Amino acid sequence: MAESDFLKELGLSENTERIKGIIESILFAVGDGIEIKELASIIDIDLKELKSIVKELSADYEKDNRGLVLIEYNNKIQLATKPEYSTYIKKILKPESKQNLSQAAIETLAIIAYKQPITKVEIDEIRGVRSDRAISTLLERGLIKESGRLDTTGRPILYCTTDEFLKYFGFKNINELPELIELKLENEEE
Amino acid sequence: MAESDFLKELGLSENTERIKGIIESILFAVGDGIEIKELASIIDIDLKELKSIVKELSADYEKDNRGLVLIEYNNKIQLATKPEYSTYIKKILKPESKQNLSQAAIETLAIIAYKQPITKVEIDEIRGVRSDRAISTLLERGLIKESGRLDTTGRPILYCTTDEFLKYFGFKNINELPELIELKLENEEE
Amino acid sequence: MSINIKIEVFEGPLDLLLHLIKKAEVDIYDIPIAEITEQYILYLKNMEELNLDIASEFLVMAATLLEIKSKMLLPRKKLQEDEQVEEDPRKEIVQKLIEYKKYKEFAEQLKMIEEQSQIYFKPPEIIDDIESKDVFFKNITLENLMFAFKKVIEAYERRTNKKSIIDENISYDEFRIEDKMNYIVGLVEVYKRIRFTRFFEEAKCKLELIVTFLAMLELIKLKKIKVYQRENFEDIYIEGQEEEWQNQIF
Repeated sequence: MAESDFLKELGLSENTERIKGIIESILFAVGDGIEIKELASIIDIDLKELKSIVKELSADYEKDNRGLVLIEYNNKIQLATKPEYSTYIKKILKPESKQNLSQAAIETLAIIAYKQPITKVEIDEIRGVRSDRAISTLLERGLIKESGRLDTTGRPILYCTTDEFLKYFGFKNINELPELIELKLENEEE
Repeated sequence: MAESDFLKELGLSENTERIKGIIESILFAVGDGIEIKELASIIDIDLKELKSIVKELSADYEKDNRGLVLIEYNNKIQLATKPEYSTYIKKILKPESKQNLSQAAIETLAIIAYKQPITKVEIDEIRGVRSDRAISTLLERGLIKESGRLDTTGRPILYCTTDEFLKYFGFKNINELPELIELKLENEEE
Repeated sequence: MSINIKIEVFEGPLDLLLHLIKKAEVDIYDIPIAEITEQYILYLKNMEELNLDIASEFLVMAATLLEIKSKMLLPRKKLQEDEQVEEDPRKEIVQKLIEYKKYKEFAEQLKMIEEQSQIYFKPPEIIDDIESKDVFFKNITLENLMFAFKKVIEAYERRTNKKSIIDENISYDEFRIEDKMNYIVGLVEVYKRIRFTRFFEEAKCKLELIVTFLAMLELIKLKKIKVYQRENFEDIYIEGQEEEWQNQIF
C-alpha cells in the first residue's frame, strides 16, 4: 500500500536523522579521526548506508549555521572547525597574542608592503621621522624581514614583508597588494 | 518599503545563522565552558543579542540530527554530547574516561557542595570518619578546589566546589543547590 | 540464633548506625539505645571475625554508645531541683545522625544524577607550534593599512616634489654580481613572479645594467630562478625555481 510505503519512508528518514546525531556525538566525544568501518560497527549499521549518511551529514555542515566541517582522510572521518571561523578561535585560544600595533608600526608596515624592498632611510624619509622602533617591532612580530642590502654607501639593509604578513591579511602573494591599494586610493578620490 | 524591509530581515537572519556557526566552532575548539560575556567580545556582538542567538542555537541542538547539547552553568556555555547517545560513545571511549565516584567521595562532595567553604575537620566531623582520601580524589577530578584558609588556629584550608562540579551534575549555579536539597527533603517527608 | 549478617561496607560509624536504625524500624528521635548498641557491637565483632580492619572511628563510636547506654540507666534527677529540663543523653548523637542523613540523601541524589547524566565533553583543540607563531592584532586591517599608506605618501609628497625615493641615494661605482644576485633572489621571493624589465628599471648606469644581467644569468645557471616567455615578443618573466609554476597560467 502506498500509505504504508510512505510511513516506512518517513520512518527511515527519521532514522537517518537520528544516525546523523549519533555520528556527531561520537565524533565530538572522540575529538579525533575514527574509521568509517569502526563507526559502522558501533552504530550497527550497514557500511554502505553509513557512507551515504556521512555524505549527507557532510553537506549539512556546509550550512551557515554550522561551525564544523566533516573531514575525510584514510577512510577515517573527523570533525573540525570551519576554516573561515578560525580567526575567532585563535582569538580565544591565544589571548596573549592580542596586541595592538602602534600607529608608527602600521605606517611603517604599509610603506614596506607597498615599496618593498626598502631601506630604513627611505622609510624615515617617507614618514618624516625615525622608524627604528617600528621596524624592530615589526621584525619581532615576524611581519617583515631583512632581505639583502642595497648597493650604495653603507650598504643599508633592505626590508620586505614576510609570508606571515600575507597570511595575516589573507593575500596569496604580494602582487595583489599594491594593486589593491591603488584601486582603493582611486576609489576614495572619486 | 516592504521589499527592503524583507531584505533587511533576510540579511539579519543570515547573520544570525552565521553567528550560530561561529559560536559552534568556538565552543568546539575550546572544548570547555566559555563565559557568554567573553564570547560576545570575541564575536564583537551585543551581549543581549548573543544571548538570544544562544537560546535559538540551544533549541537547534534539540533536533534529532544533532548529537550535541548546549549546557549552561555560571554564565558559561559549553557543548556536550546528547545523553541519549551515550551508549554509542561508551562503546568507543575507554572506560576509565568516565569513572563513577566512590561513596566516600560523593558523600564528601555532597557536604562540600552544601556547606562550602568548609574545612576538612568540619567534613570529618559530619561524616564521622576521616575524609583525606575522598578530598584528594575530588581535588584530582577537579570537582572541588581549595579556596583560602580559615582564620583560626592552624589556619585550615577551606574547600569549595568548581565549575567542573556544576557541569558534571548539570547544575546551573551553586546558589540553586541548597534550595534543591531542602525542597527534595521536604517532599520526601510529606 | 545464627548470625547471618551480610557484611556491608559502611562509610563510617554514623553510616552503620543509620543502617541499624532503619533496619530496626525505630524512630531516629527515640533510639532504643541498648538494642542498637548491642547490634552495633555485634557488627564490629563480625568484622573482626572476618579479619576486616576496623577503623578507629568505629571503636570510638562503640564507646560513645556504651556511655550513652549507661547514662540512660542512671536514675533521672528530679525536675524540681533544676529549672532546666535535663538533656537526653542521646541528643548529641541524634543531631549528628540527622545531619549526616541529610548529606547522605543528597549524595544519593548526586549518585543518581551521575549514573544518569551520561554526557561527554571534547578535549580542547591544541594549536600547534607552527600556527602559534601567528600574530593577531585587534586594530589592523587592510583598510587602515591602506589609509596609513595614503596618509604618509601624501605628507611626503607635500614635503618634497620628488616622485622617486631611489634617486635620493648616491650611487657608488661598485656593483657586485653577488649583491645583485641577492637582490634578485630577494625580489623573486617577495613577488614570486616579476617582469624581467623590472630589474633594470631602477638601474642608474650601464654598469649596473650589465652586473644585474650577469647576476641573472648566474642565478639561472644555479637553477635559483626561471625565466620564461609565453609567446614571442611578449613580456619575459622571472620566477623562483621552487615555485610550481606549471600550475599557473603561464
